[in-house]
Amino acid sequence: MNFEFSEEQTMIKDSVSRFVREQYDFDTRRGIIESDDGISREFWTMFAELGWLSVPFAEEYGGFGGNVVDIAAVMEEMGKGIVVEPYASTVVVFGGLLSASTNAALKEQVIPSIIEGNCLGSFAYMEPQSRYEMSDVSTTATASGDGYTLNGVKTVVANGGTANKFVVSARTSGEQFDHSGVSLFLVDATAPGVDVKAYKMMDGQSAATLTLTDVAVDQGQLLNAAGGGMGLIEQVMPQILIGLSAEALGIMATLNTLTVEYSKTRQQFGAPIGSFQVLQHRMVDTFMGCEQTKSMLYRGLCESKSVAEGETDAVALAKTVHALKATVARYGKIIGEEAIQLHGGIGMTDELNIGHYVKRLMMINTSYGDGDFHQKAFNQLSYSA
Amino acid sequence: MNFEFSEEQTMIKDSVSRFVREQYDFDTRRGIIESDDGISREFWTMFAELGWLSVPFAEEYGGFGGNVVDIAAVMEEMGKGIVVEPYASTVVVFGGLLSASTNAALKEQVIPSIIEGNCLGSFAYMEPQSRYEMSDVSTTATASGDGYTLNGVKTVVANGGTANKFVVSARTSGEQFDHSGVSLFLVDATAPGVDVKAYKMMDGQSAATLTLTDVAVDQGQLLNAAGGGMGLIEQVMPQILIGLSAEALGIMATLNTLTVEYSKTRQQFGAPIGSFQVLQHRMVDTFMGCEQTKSMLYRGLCESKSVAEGETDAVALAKTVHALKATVARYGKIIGEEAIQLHGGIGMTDELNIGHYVKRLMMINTSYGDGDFHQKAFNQLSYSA
Amino acid sequence: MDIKFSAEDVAFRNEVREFFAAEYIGEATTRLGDSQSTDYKSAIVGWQKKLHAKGWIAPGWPKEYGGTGWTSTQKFIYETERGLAGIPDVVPFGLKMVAPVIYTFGSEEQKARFLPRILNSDDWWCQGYSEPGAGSDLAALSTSADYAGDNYIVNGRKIWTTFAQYADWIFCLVRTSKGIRRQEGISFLLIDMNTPGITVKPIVTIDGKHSLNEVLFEDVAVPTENLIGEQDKGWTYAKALLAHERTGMAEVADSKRMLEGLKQRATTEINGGKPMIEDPVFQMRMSDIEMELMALEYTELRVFASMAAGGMPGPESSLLKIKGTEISQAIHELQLQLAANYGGALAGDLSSDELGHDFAAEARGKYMYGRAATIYGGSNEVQRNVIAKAVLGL
Amino acid sequence: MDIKFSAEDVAFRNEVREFFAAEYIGEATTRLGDSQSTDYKSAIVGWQKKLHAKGWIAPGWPKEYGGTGWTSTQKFIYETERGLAGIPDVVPFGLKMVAPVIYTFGSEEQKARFLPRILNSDDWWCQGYSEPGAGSDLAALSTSADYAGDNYIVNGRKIWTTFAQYADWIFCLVRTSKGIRRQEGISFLLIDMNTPGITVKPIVTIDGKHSLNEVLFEDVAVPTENLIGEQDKGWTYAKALLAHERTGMAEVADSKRMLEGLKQRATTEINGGKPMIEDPVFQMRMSDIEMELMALEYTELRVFASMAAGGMPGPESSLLKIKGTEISQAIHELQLQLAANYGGALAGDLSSDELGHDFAAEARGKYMYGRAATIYGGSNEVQRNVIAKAVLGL
Repeated sequence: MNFEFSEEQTMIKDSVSRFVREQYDFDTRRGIIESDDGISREFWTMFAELGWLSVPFAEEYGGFGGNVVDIAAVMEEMGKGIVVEPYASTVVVFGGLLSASTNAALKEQVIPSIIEGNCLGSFAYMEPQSRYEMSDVSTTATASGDGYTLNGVKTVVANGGTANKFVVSARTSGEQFDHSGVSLFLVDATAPGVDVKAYKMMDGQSAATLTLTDVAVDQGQLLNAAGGGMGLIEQVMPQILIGLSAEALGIMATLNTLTVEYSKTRQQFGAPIGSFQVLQHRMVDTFMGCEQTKSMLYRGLCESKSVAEGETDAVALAKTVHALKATVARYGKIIGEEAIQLHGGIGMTDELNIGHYVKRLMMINTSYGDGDFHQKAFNQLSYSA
Repeated sequence: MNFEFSEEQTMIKDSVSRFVREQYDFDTRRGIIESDDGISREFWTMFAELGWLSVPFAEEYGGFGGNVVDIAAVMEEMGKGIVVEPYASTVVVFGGLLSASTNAALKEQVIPSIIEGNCLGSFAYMEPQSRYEMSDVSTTATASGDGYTLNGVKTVVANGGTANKFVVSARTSGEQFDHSGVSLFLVDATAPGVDVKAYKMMDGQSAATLTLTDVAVDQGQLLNAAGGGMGLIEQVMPQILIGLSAEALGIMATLNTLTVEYSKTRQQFGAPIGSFQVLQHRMVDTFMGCEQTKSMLYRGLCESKSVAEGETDAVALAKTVHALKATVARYGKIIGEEAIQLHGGIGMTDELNIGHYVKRLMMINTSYGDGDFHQKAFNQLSYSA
Repeated sequence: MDIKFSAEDVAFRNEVREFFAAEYIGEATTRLGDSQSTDYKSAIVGWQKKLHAKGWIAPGWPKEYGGTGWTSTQKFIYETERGLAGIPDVVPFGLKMVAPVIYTFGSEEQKARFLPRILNSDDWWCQGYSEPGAGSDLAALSTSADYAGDNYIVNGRKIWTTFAQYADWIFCLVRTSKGIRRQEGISFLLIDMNTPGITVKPIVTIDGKHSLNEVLFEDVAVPTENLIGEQDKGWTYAKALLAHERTGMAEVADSKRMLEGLKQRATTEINGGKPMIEDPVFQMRMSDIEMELMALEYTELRVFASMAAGGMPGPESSLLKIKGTEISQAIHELQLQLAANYGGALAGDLSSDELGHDFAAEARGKYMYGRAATIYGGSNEVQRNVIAKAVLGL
Repeated sequence: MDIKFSAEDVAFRNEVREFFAAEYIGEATTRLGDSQSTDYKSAIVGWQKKLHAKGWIAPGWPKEYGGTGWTSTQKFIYETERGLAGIPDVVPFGLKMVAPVIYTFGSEEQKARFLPRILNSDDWWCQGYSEPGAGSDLAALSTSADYAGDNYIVNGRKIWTTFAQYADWIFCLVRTSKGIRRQEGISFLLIDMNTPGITVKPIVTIDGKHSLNEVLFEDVAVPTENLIGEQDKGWTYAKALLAHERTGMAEVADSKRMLEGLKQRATTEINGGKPMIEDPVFQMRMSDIEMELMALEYTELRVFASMAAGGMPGPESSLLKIKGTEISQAIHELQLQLAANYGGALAGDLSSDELGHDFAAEARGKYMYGRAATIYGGSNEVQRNVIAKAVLGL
């Protein structure tokens, strides 16, 4: 039993950490966000060169052959720098879906380009009416000749402004809420009929509304069997939730550290505010919240490994990742709000980094379901007859 | 607009308050609870002589003609002394049901004996399977000749050990959960077929399991039209919930006062514990909880008056009393737990009064529905289409 | 035990409602609500002049200086109706903050010079209290005003100054002497914002907006006639003002209106085909707030009733700010929870149809800026310290 | 990143399970669980002698004094299995509290005299630390031990002494000198409970039970040979013991078992014809706890893993007691919520059929007595103070 990262994992973790500390200071990040692209292509190329983009991919495609532990290692450090380059969207989510795809040709075509840094990707699943329900899909994929025609609207598509390719969920059969009948297609951002309306999110990352009007796709663009998209999504969901939670953990730890440090220097009523017992106890609570979140993340990592090795059933892991995301929501909210409150007026300013960490934490909370959503999913698995 | 008690109300409030302070000290109360009867018949006779038992009853039966404000005034002071004599059970609940009864003969027979102190009463509604659902009634009232035969079991019947008479809910028609078909009967504790198994509750009051085996009742024992019992219960419920909440408020205020006082004298680490900021803030929170509860009680009192005068609809009042009981649950729990925690070890002892106040508060919480039950009832009224 | 209004009060309430319905038109609503629009100042001033014309601009002032002469009940009714109608309060710095200090502690010349212009919204005032090193601990302020013949020479930095960018005047607490107690040696100065040496630097807040500022004073000469009362006694005047500020911070009417909005939106937000308002868990989250608000409404009424009866507000008045801000923040949080992924969208030019959602930006803005509610005007931590001492005697 | 046990450890776990299943029979369960029954002491002693016979009575002791020689992993497995099986821990005062002080700081004579009798449960020990004026602030203790030739003469009152009514010996912190710092001048004494001048007064707790006591010392003569280590250095020994006590206070396995019980009961408690476990709101209340417990289980594993690797536990260990007690209290609360009206019934002779309910008394008892969990052993307030200082450096 151990909760250490392996030597290899530690190396990559350290390398991301060094990048954040040495090259990704707050002003650099602000400059990137304010640039036209909103991301740094140079840094992305560097990520590719350092091998970070290859982490979770199989060696046959040129990948590093890592697992969720590797992803968590990278994402936690990215969180500490609130890196806006779309690593989660491209590598963890989009890349994760492709890795789990049964379409060998498609994988061979796309994965190497992700690794090389030439393909930014995104998963377009949300619709105006769907909120967090992945199976609430009204975008249609109508059979047409050898392929399908896609019609529908996808909203708040992560990395929408820069993604070259999207995995799009569309319904090949069934009714609006049916679990089966959802299919996943790889769609090019520049394909005829694809309209991308991009905008900024408050965390500096981009998003878009994706309108699909008679977009023609062929069988080769299906990630797996038609109608079987939900199964593939569920298979990848632990990796997605773990990746985002690891990023959140990095943010939470950073916010706590910054707040404790500030409380030691900020003087009010003739003493550092960190000497006031009420604030001390609240910082103890945020510290404990962060440690509990870390423990839940480690639980997810250990169980992922067990599932991969066939020793634990996937339901236990599903319960854990729902609990993990709900825990991130709970403590993330408390930690973010306490960070602002304890910083006082200065915590309210755009100039200070605190608010920006908080905003990314808030965005993670609503990505792939908020706290209540995941806790209810947890309840469903735990307490149903 | 005013939130004062009238001169008459203040007089009766003061008289209960004086009784509690001067005659109902903690040792006296303990002696009463440990006595065979578990209540003081002398005090009860005194309550009658002082007119307290007549408060909510109409003048035509010898009552004082008071309303819920009068009841609240009495109950709040009773709470401050955690008086174990069954005032709530007999006067507020049992008496309230009789007052609302449409059976004039029954009222004429029973109400004066309550006022005189000769009749202790109780409402037997709960069943082993029913939890807090009043309409979940499986006790049967089968038509038989001119009357009915009652069969069934009623559990945790308040004041079960000493009540002379019970109002019993039984089903004259309909299925187990049906709202209509529930009827209310006045049943004598000594009637053939009535078996009373009494025991103590942790608040020093008594309760009983009531087993009804072929108990014969006639039409004259019906409180109102057969099958219309739920309507009558709902009519009286605001009074019941307000009465218990007022008692709870008296307890909560007492616990807060005792805790603040203790914190000023108890020394730890060279200072009174009340000087520690963390405890100060928590006592501020319990103070605010108590004030908010008081405000909600006053809201219930004002709206009761408006409903009685035909100016507000009963739904607004029902919402308020559900919210009131849920508020009592929420802050009562916090106040009770903080009182014990801040008293430390001594708060854990049976010898100190703190635990006994807390226990009565806990019993009030589960009487006629706990916090979640009432909050859900509130939601039902507030958020349903 | 009664919350009924008299017939006169009911008539007054109707008059207020009618006036708001007639005069506070939709166009104004939008402009008054958006502090970032270019004509915000003129919209505010326009609306305030309309209120002044009606004679309702200064309910809190004594009648001799231009107050309404209303009873406390009328003031309460007016504020309640304003909140329920969703009309923003008047900009408080002139009308509610400096004016009471001027008419209570100022000279006759100062009253004559400043009060009429405040009533008519001719001068826009801002507040110079907080400093980088003096937040909740206001007495730690260090901006200096050195006496030099006819002038004080002011040097220092004030921060969190709301709408300083629009202001003609600023009222400041400045240090004129180094007293033994930190509260001594502080004076209350009125400063013309056009005086040379004053620089206003915008502060963008975490909602991405600009309403706060830093105000820098570099050898700013302020005529001694702009001193309120006695030199070195400014803390006393400011404290009196703070007490004034503390009543009526529960903003129950505003929260009620927001909560109604929340319920409405919960009927249109759908998850799994069902409106969120039918979700039992979300219902609990809403009623956690709604029940607190129902209680707070009566707490406010209790405070008001004892004041209307000529008494002092009881200890329950101390919780108004804490509970009021906690409730409004809780509503903001649920609003944002309802907005889901859309809550973070800086949709810019996209219409709500193009974005797929219609209240996300508002929900985000209120949540983010709303975090300040528990920080300014005496943080909620300081409020609890005050209650512990003043009410519980700890 | 791996929580797998080695084959040896798995074999050990199986051995523990089998032993518990075979030897810890139902009859013992009931008697061990009811501290109010007349044969509670003999039941406990009987079970502990059985553990001693197996060689498992003292996992924490060094092997030379009779410890098991287990690895940390084995100790962890043993504790986990014990908790999951619902077997109460050994009475800690002898085996886990005084014994480590004796074998670490005691003389050879003391070791020889006391340790074997502790191992064999021949002596029942109790703890004399707290005093009426010294609770969380232990160093404030005032019980005096005056040196008088061969004896110390002890005078004072100890309080909250668990099972003093059964005890043969008590270990006490007493004041032997008035030092400059309050922590100085405290000594660690072993006192025979049969010494004249000792009076044990029962304390009934709010659950109506008697396990705590007050122990009064009136001119009690204690041979100086019963002093541990040096006079006036007792605080050092006690502190070492407290650190020993602090690890493993999360009681995750116990909470897991209780939570399983709660879920079971939620399937049989019905409201409106539906089991409570299907109620969406009650589900949230359960998962609020279950999720915390899932995390805490891994926090405990993290602490254990770093200790197993020969390191010191990291900062995360400090939260074990706080979270552990908060979680167990939260489970008690839900249990009592499930019991509804029945929770308050002191049903006495009534069978559960006659009462109408079967776990009400247990739910009440656990809730009431469980309030103490955040008070004793360093209140949770003190625990938070400690973390603020030691971990956060505040």
